[in-house]
Amino acid sequence: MISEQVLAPIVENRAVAPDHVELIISSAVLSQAEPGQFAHILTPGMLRRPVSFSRIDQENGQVGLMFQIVGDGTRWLAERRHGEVLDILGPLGHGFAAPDPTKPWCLVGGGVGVPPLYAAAARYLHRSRPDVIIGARTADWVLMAQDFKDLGLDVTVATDDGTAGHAGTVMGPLETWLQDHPDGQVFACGPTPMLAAVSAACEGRATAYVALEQRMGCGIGACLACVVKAHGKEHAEYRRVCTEGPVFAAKELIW
Amino acid sequence: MISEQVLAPIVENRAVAPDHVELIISSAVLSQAEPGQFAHILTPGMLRRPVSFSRIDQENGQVGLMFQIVGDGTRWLAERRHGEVLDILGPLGHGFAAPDPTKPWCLVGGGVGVPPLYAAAARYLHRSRPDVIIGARTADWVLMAQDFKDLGLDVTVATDDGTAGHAGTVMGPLETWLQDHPDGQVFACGPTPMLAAVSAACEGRATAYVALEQRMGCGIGACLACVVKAHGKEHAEYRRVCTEGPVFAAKELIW
Amino acid sequence: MDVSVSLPRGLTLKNPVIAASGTFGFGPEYSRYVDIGALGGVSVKGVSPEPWLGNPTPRVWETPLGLLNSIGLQNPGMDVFLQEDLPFLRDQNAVVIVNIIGHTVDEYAQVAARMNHEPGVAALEVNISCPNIKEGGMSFGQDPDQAYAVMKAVRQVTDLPVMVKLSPNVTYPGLIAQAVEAAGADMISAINTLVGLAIDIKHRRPALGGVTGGLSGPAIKPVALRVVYEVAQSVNIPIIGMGGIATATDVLEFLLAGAQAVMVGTVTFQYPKRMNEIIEALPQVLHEYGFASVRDAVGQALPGRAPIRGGGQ
Amino acid sequence: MDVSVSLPRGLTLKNPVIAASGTFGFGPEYSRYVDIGALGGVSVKGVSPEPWLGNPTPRVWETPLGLLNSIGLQNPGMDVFLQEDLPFLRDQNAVVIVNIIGHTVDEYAQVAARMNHEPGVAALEVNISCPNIKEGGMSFGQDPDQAYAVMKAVRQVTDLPVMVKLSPNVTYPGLIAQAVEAAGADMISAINTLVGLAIDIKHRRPALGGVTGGLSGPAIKPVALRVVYEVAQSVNIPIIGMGGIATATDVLEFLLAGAQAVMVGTVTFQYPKRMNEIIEALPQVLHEYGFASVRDAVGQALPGRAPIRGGGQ
Ligand SMILES: Cc1cc2nc3c(=O)[nH]c(=O)nc-3n(C[C@H](O)[C@H](O)[C@H](O)COP(=O)(O)OP(=O)(O)OC[C@H]3O[C@@H](n4cnc5c(N)ncnc54)[C@H](O)[C@@H]3O)c2cc1C
Ligand SMILES: Cc1cc2nc3c(=O)[nH]c(=O)nc-3n(C[C@H](O)[C@H](O)[C@H](O)COP(=O)(O)OP(=O)(O)OC[C@H]3O[C@@H](n4cnc5c(N)ncnc54)[C@H](O)[C@@H]3O)c2cc1C
Ligand SMILES: Cc1cc2nc3c(=O)[nH]c(=O)nc-3n(C[C@H](O)[C@H](O)[C@H](O)COP(=O)(O)O)c2cc1C
Ligand SMILES: Cc1cc2nc3c(=O)[nH]c(=O)nc-3n(C[C@H](O)[C@H](O)[C@H](O)COP(=O)(O)O)c2cc1C
Ligand code: FES
Ligand code: FES
Repeated sequence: MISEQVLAPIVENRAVAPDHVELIISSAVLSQAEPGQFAHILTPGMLRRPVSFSRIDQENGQVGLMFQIVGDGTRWLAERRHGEVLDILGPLGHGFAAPDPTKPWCLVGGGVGVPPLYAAAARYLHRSRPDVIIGARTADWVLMAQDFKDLGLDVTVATDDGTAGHAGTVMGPLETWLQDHPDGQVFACGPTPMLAAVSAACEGRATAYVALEQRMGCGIGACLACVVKAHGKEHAEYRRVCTEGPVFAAKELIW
Repeated sequence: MISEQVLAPIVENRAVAPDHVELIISSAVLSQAEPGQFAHILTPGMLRRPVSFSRIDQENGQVGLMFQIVGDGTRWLAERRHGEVLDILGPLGHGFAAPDPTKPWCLVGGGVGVPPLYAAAARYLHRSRPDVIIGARTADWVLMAQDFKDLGLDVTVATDDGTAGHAGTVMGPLETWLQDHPDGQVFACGPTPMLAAVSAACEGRATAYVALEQRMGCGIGACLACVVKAHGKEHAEYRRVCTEGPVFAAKELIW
Repeated sequence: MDVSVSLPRGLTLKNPVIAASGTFGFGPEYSRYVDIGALGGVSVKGVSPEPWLGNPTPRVWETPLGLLNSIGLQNPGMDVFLQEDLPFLRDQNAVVIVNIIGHTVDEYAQVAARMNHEPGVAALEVNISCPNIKEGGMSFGQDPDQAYAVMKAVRQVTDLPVMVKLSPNVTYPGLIAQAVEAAGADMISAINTLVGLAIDIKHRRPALGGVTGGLSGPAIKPVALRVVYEVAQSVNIPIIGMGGIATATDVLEFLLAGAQAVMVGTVTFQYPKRMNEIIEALPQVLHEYGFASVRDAVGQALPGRAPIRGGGQ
Repeated sequence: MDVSVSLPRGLTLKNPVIAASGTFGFGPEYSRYVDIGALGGVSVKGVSPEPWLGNPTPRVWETPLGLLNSIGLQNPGMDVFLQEDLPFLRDQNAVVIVNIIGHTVDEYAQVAARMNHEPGVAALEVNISCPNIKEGGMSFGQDPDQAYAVMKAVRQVTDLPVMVKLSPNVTYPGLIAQAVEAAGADMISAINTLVGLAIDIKHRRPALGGVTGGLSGPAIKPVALRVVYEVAQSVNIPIIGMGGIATATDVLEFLLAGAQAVMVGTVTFQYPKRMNEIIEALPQVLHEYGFASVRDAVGQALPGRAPIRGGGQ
């Protein structure tokens, strides 16, 4: 798979929600990405910052990076402007494979887990039309709902505080979906506890693929920082989120 | 003596020679400085940077800081622009006392040692008119010659490479001056080896005052980083350049 | 919010932020910039029986987010300190901790004895990182037996609360801490600087006049936290933590790792008012992370306390 | 300009810049970004007789200009290494240094014996910072006798050039160096990481899954230079220096402090191509400071070499 160190100019910096920014950057190399892959971005810190692609526009050689400002690295990124250049390793990792068009498909995203699912929806729309469930803490932080709608998709929203859509987590709408769609396939991305819950809910009912987050060092498979426990041939083993992941079949993993 | 932590806006940033910049900053507190005192300036490094005042304009509440770009701190300072604000402790230390108007007076400056001497000339001109000897490595780096001339003073220049004035160090012209002016007084500032030579040349002939440089920590007398060896009452002792200095009578010091 | 700290032998601090020894002189120098009365305490520059001259210059050198110093414990000696320096701090009502140093066990005891019953001296901090002359220039803080000997001698001559300041330049800081606890130390302060070196490439020699120097500042914070965390599990006496503290959040990290109070050093050179700012910010930071007092936070990250594992993002 | 380095037992490096163990995996991962053939050498991730699983996550945490890691020496074991990983590096003509680890003296000897006569293995680096099981979890590198025992056992089973990698977390690194020199070590590499800790304030617990971790990166450079400088005066075997190197100037500092070559670790995570850039810049930097070769610079800041004191500014 292609992956390089690229210097990618920022084409646009847009606020998408309070404390949430999307950068559109120009890079032919990065625009070869699969949905679910990520960019490892140089910031002033000691480590690069991993961010998934929110959009992958191969035609125009552009990709999107949508992130929440949570610390120094993302704050620095949020302040970068049109014309500034980001130093990025990527595209990295293994993303979402194409869904099986013969089976119902659902995307379940929580918080900043939504953007890579949008990239997956946009990429595989010609094969299959997913149902979309978006969770967020509050109405303001529901990401990309309009983008999904622009793809013609139905979007179910759940917010922790009930300010938009269902009150509660994505698990309510997902349960309904799982009951309505036996033998479905679920792509999920979001906070780890959410993914654990999605994985448990899907067990025996749907095939779940989850995109994980883990603290990373190198981002390219050398340092073994970013591991998750998985079922090995004989006993438990570690897999690297940056290389074997970030997308894993939920049943591979030990939660 | 007054000394505070001030936030002083930059009024002007001007290149005065290749790799030499003068910042004019606005601060009523700093403009109370004596010539020879210094500003301890916050930069991104772990320690503040000491820089002497090149001009002290009490009337307009402005001071000048003229420096050579030698490392990260001075490079950062050189990039600061009109309107940006510097965080400064100052004015700090003991500067040049007024010269004795009954005795001939000479200023001897090397490199970035020249600016504080200009401040002294401007301050004490009404009492006494100094002769001025300026040394530099090369013609480009002769600082403030025109400023001294604007005060109506005679300026003798010496450059190491002979590209301006006398070829050689300031010691040639100084020797001539010392011969012509028995019982004179010399104010000197520049690299330590130059100050040692000035001090030796003046011994028994003229009273010399030298403004020293030393690596500093706190800049205000607490850490004892910036000491120089001096003749104590009984035996050698250390004095603090930031507090007892930077200006010392040359004969106090152990060279 | 209660930010006061109660320490052994009745030593009480109004808040946990103490100026670290050697970075705050004897007080007057910074008094123009710092509200000394608002500090939890002031640990003064190390004091020996006779004056020490210190090391050749340069005495400081910058490193990546660190500072190397080789001041060499220059100080005017205990008599001058008491006559000329202590009165100022006493007048400010500062909680004065006298940092004591010596080249022999006896010299430590001399300073400790001299400080006893001196009005205005609240506690002693025994700096065992000084080169000991008798044993060949290694420091008292690098050997448990010698550390024990120093503390024992100090204990015999003073009723003041005594903390021993640990060197991080040892294999097992916990062992040194246990030795001085056994010798009667009331508290531990940790850490002193890490031994480091910088090279002056241009002149092809070590940059500092003292050749090696002590590394302080943010760079050493992880080592400092580790030593505090380790020592907190090795002894039953309170710990004053330090090393690279620059913010109120840093203070909270040290509290969680097991410190009851902290000292703040190098950052004062950049930001003279920082200690006051930290003291002002601390209640808010404690509150934000769910603590009702300083005491409440102490040791919460030590093993055996149920960690609060966060749910969701 | 001659930047080659000649080391004991015929080990020759085309330049002094080696990828540091644990930061470069087994080679292929970085090969997309790094010109491996241009490096002085590659020290691979620590290899044990059987696979090691390593520590729980999080395994890395940022600190001020430093990085804490608690990978826990995860590795697939020596057999898998030889079958699956070594061939790639051999094909790149890399000078491969196999970093060996074990929980007992015997395990070290097993790996060393297994590597002997393996084509493509140029040298061994004995990492004595692993927790030893027999003596209660302390590391072999913290006690001269145990360090001696490990090196002695390795020496008995291999003709390869062997370097021992020192832990900085000891009172006297020079003593450990002398012990392994006496046991037949050909070289010293120094330093491994400093033990540090970070606190996850939000969850009120140590940030790393392994609780404490190893501190690397620019923050530790002054400590690394001090250890190199100290060890260079303690032993007569060559030293490979490391700790926080990020530029060609940093490399020169280590050479001046007594290292013959260097390893570069943490900075690779930020700048994968940095080692290649350093190698390109090195001749110019050496020239600028008046050196005609790498060899020329080695140890020039050690005592006894006349320092060049600059005149003027
Ligand atoms: C594969 C992958 C894809 C991601 N995609 C996105 C995305 O599309 N949008 C988005 O907003 N966030 C995403 N994240 C999380 C994002 O990497 C972190 O929010 C970001 O690194 C925080 O950096 P900071 O300096 O602002 O925060 P700090 O907390 O100051 O960062 C300190 C260190 O912790 C690491 N870190 C902090 N939070 C996380 C986290 N959640 N996961 C991994 N490392 C973390 C940082 O990388 C850094 O090394 C992704 C993480 C991974 C692993
Ligand atoms: C009292 C005093 C007055 C000074 N006045 C002037 C002036 O008017 N104009 C001018 O150009 N320079 C002056 N200097 C020197 C100036 O402080 C240094 O050039 C400057 O600190 C270099 O900082 P840097 O980060 O660019 O260099 P770096 O070399 O990267 O600095 C590293 C560290 O060394 C210190 N340092 C480096 N060179 C010197 C030096 N010569 N003296 C003291 N510390 C040094 C820095 O402050 C810093 O802590 C003065 C120094 C002192 C002590
Ligand atoms: C310039 C300087 C001088 C110091 N002098 C002393 C001293 O005399 N006695 C002492 O116990 N510690 C001394 N220290 C160590 C500090 O008290 C403190 O332990 C160390 O700097 C770590 O804290 P920091 O990172 O906040 O500075 C000194 C530190 C510095 C930077
Ligand atoms: C993520 C990581 C893993 C490491 N793993 C090993 C290892 O397996 N064996 C070893 O000897 N050193 C290991 N080290 C230490 C490095 O080889 C090196 O000694 C240290 O990081 C200092 O160099 P640096 O500051 O350039 O990184 C590791 C360091 C890091 C950052
Ligand atoms: S981040 Fe280094 S192996 Fe995944
Ligand atoms: S710089 Fe601290 S005493 Fe002068």
